[in-house]
Amino acid sequence: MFKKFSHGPIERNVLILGVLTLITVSLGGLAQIVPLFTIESTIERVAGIRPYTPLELMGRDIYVREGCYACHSQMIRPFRDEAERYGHYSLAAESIYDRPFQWGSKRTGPDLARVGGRYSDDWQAAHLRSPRDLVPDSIMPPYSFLDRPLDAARVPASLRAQQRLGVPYSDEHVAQAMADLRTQADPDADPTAFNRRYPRARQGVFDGNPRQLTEMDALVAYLQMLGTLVQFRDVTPEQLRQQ
Amino acid sequence: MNAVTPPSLYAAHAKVQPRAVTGRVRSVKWAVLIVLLGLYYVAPWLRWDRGPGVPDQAILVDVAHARLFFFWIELWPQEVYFLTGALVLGAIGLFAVTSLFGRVWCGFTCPQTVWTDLFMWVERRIEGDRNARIKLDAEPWSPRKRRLKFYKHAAWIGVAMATGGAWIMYFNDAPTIAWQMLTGQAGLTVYFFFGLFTLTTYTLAGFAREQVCIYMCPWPRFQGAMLDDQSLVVTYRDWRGEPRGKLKEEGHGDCVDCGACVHVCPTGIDIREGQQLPCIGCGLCVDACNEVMRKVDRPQGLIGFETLGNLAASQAAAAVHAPGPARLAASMAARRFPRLLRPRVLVYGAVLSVVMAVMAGAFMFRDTLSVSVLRDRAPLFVQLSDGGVRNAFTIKIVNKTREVASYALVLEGAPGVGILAQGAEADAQGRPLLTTRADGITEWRVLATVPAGLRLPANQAISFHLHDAGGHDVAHARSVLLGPRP
Amino acid sequence: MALKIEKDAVSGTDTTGHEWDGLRELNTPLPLWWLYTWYACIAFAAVWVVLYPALPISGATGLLGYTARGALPAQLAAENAAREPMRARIRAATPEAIAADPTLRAFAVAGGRIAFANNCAACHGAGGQGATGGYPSLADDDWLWGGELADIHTTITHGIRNQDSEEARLSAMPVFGSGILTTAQIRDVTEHVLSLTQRATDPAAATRGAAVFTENCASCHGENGAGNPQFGAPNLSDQIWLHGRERAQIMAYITAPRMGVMPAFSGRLDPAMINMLTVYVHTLGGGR
Amino acid sequence: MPSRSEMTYVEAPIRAFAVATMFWGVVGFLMGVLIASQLAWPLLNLDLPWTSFGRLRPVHTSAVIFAFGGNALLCTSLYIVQRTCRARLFGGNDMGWFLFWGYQFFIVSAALGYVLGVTQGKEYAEPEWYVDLWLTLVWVAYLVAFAGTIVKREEPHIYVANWFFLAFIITVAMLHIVNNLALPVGDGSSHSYGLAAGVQNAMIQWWYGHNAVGFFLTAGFLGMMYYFIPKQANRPVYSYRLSIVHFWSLIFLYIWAGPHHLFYTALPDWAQTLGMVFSVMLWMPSWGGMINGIMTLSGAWDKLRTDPGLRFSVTAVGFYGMSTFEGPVMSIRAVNALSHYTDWTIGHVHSGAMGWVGFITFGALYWLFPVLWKKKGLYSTRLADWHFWIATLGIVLYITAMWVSGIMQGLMWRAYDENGFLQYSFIETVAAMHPYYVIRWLGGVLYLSGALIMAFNLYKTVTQVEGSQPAAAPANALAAE
Repeated sequence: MFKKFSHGPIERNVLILGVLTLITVSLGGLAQIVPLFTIESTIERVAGIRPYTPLELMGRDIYVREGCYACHSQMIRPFRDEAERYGHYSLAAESIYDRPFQWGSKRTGPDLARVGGRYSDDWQAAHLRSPRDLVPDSIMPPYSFLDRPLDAARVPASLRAQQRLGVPYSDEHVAQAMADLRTQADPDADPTAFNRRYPRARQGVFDGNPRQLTEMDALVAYLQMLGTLVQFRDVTPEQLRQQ
Repeated sequence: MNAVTPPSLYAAHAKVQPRAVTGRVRSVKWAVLIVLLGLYYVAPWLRWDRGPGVPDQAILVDVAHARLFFFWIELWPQEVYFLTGALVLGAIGLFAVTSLFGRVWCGFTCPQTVWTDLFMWVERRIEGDRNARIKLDAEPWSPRKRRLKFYKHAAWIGVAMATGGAWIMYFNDAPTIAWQMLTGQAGLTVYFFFGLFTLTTYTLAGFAREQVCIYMCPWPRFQGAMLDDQSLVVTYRDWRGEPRGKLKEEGHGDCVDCGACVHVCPTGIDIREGQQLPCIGCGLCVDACNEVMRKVDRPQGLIGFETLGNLAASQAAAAVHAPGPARLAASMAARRFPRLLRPRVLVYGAVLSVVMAVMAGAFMFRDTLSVSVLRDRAPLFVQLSDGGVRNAFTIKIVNKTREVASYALVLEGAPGVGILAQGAEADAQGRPLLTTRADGITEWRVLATVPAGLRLPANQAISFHLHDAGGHDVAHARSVLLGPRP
Repeated sequence: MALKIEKDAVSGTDTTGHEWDGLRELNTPLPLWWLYTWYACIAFAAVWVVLYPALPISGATGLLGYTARGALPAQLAAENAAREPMRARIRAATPEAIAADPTLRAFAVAGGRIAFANNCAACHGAGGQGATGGYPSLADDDWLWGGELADIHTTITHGIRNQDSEEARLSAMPVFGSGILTTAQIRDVTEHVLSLTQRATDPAAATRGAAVFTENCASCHGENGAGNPQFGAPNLSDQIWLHGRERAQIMAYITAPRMGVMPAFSGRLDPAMINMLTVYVHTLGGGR
Repeated sequence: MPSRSEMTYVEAPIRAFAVATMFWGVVGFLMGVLIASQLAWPLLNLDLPWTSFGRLRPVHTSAVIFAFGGNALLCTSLYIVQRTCRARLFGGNDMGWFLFWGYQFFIVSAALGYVLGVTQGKEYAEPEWYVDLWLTLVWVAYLVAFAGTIVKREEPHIYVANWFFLAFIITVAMLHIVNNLALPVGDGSSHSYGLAAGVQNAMIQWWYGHNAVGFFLTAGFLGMMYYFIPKQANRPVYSYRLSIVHFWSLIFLYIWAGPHHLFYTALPDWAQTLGMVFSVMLWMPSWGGMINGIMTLSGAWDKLRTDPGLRFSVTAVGFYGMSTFEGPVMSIRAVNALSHYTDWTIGHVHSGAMGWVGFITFGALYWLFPVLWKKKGLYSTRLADWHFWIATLGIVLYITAMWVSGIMQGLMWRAYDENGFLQYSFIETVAAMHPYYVIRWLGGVLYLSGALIMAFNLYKTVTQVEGSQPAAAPANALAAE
């Protein structure tokens, strides 16, 4: 059947070769990427997901900045051992506000998708400062330099940028971003308005030092909320179907 | 074929039909084949008494319990670094052997070669030798042809099933699984892998054969790169053989152009064309040529295992001598014993020795007992009602022996701190006495209490030690004792 | 341009006749084994696409009806079933018997750890470290309602001050600020309570407070403030303060106590699970 | 046939690219050794932001893939396209220098960003928006120069190496642009948030990531192979028809394989299945390149012992064959369940990167340096041999350690005790990795040592004093005309 076919014209004209190549390499991506935006059930219909609080978002940016994804995944697979070690398998819904996604590809350290609330704030901060003080066999780098003040000046701009990308931050969220950031790191502050904007967000002295707002505060706040938003007790199997 | 009628897109593979051959190389190959296949098929049936409750199969990969048994050795998952060592030894050993002796691995011991040889033997027993097979294949289908083909494939499938079945036995108790497979009681996975290995054996040794070596296997590429002019390779002594010609005619070299070397070659090449990719170094052409040389009353060794350095030396010597027995003698005398101790070989030897020494050392000083400590992550420490501080740990003892043993737990690095192992008894000195399980992991929860009056830094390095009945410190693990910042 | 199709001397195959910088190409046909192996891979792919979900269409599940997530519940159920014999033994045993048997104990602690993470850690924290706001630590040696295995078992089964269980522990501290005691009396009794841990600064007030204490508090907390697990009355003479150890916090508490509530787990968890939780919690605090 | 003088070809920027390839290779391997030692001895993280593993790891991956690999591709593609088209580079020397400095600027600004913590946090696509914009500009210029040279060609047909280079340039442009669509936070901030989030982001990222392997590290380097192996062996390419079939099938199928990085994740099942079956179908098209490379050596097998460049090139094809077999195996969902998240993947990537990409590049450099600097030959073939022996030893240590440790870790994660509870805590699996991390570090040190030997050898080749006669390029078949 190939007898009649000649490759000659294609390999004599760079335009034909280039255009055919472009068409050939486009097909796979189109077929795999576009439906993820159009099929609604790609994102499971579960309740509880909310955008990150300003402090968590800053913490997340630090997590990304330090390249934590090089060693830690945030994606629990539906296996028995992972269910028992880490908890319920991860949902697509749980990372809808993740820019970039941080599912990771390597577990030099354990998965962190549900590390939130698993250990105390003290442990997280102490462990980040000096991992081998708490876990002698650990090979994690120390991050004591995170005890420096958090540069939060770009919080409103960050929320604004996310808002433009479709994250449901209202103008009020953006306007109150600085205040919300401070409220979350100060357990004595009144949480009413903050919790109305960010349900189930927890206040705390995340780094153990109430006097200063540090990068450590932000990162621990982010770690402590990971995987805590969906109440799996209330989720039905039907809600978890993706297709 | 020309440009007007283009050739077809793909070409059917022309089957290589090697002729049977006898001789020294062939005998060695038979011996190697019998030993290797014997080992492969028999090894899983060997027994090794390890006591009650433990598999008595000498070589067993116990997937369910994550253990590897090899005679007196029993490996746990954490110890598969022995496997790394074995792989490194294998790879570098192969490098070393190749740089010394060329492609002996490919020609003599590679499973692809061994099973192909076996399949060819079966084929020859049923369909006859080269000429008979070529004739049979060319014939139209007849009852006899059908019968012969049926016997051949049946025999091949039989061998393939034995091969696939033996593979399964390395992963299960051989007598049990053999009976289960025969009676249809084995699991689906077992049959799947049995089928898979049967099918691959049948396809690779029955049909793919030399194509595996030529196209698929990466090792020949490496080997080509690993050879130098001091490695032994199968060589045609062209200085002696050329120009080729009929025996009766004058003015020719020793090669009578009978084609015997080509007819016996399992990859279907002509060794007289020099070094080439498909030559697996099996040396059957050496035997075939020697047979012919004997018949025509010429000295043997027109084709032989030779280094390219020696070939060049012989050639140089041959160039200055007139044809005749004297030239042959002089040229052969120009050869030198291959340099075995080349820098590269020495490096390989050194690496091999180091790896073997490390492995032997690791095996001799292999811990049959190890302890690990996991400290609680939440809470980091507990403030007690009397003002003391308590830390909690989980201590795991891995006991790789088959005996239960008891060890006293001792905390070092923080005098005055009391320890309590929940559920453990105490020895005469009041220390927690941890009793292990045989061949398993035992866990204890251990509480270390800093009494109210004792001042310790917020972060105190400590270690837990296991003392045996004789008071010897047999294992320890580090940890840290935490408290409030003073 | 005329093609120079030549026969390659080594392979006997024709070239294509083109030449680039001295490079030429042979017109060798495709190896048949290569083509067949490729067809086999394509056939495998085709079969797989039919059997498994492979189309971006809602409801297109593949003939096997397989989903990666769907396989897990069955696996967990099988595992659950495999553990049932052990659980049956645990269900039938008392917590004391479980704790005394190394096999049962190991199983109970391992299973209890998972149940604790799912049911208890939200309030009591992972590892039972407790949380501010009245969630007691389960890892220390101070037990409001008793630290024996039986006490812990009762607490988990029936809970504290809830509506779920008839047998829930109910005792409550009076709201002394609502007219029972005057502010001055509360200040005095606070001073007395502080004196129990050698922190009083006003001996006279402490003495006045001692009388108030005897009259109003000793019935539950004991004459010397050592507490009574029967009423969930905390020990006031130790270093552990659930609602804060500072003077202001103690005063505020006496004025208007906050009574913690814990749900009953008898209806929610299998008795075997409650037994396992009991043993696990007991190991956390060293128990009694 | 009128043959233009070689002097008309653009060469100076190509010489610069060749030096840059060598330089960034050493840097990339050195960074690899450094971060490998951090895994074995975590003290070496030094508790400083810019020396911690998380920030240095992208420096290593980008230095090897984009700096070493990218410079090698630019160097060889610009060299090859001129020769096989018999045309001077479109845009001439200025275009060559723009591409050279533009690309080096991209590398340096990306790497500076990483150590300072400016990253998009997507593997192999870490550079932030301003670096991405600059690279897009350079890349479009590259496409124009490359395609323009082909348009100017004096040969009627486009050589197969150029098909692969063209596909690599076009596809990488498409992948780069789509994957890096992002909105800067504003106010002159270097930070940005990507257009896609979560599961869509994951799919796009691995569509990009896998095809960075497929087109940057495979198609581009196949182009390199299609020139240098026939050149070094002085033999015709084995099969023109195989070239056609495996070219089109490779580029069509590769694009679909991305989801095999996302098995069992929150990516819907249908996409995972497609990723798996396309990866399996990709096996033979990948091997088509190996067959064409190896079989080209028919009749030139003995050259392997005498030509150090060819030795590297052919071994590279062997590694290519191994990796492209291992790849489909690891793309089978059941295998991936064990191998994913473990060092098995790292071992797989490195057998491809060190064995295929590294060796084919070394082979090309050993051939190119004497030709580009008009020398009679290498300073020392013995040193090149030593490079080969040491590097193969290094690779063996590296991949065996990672392969075994990956399987061990995967098995330990899913090991259960007799009660059906998890046998090992995570930290116990970390502790068990230590010996392998040391062995892999040693493998990396050997590989780096080999590259240093090469750098010395090539430096001496360029600087050695010899007669000023023009180079007799090894196996230069032009003389046959």
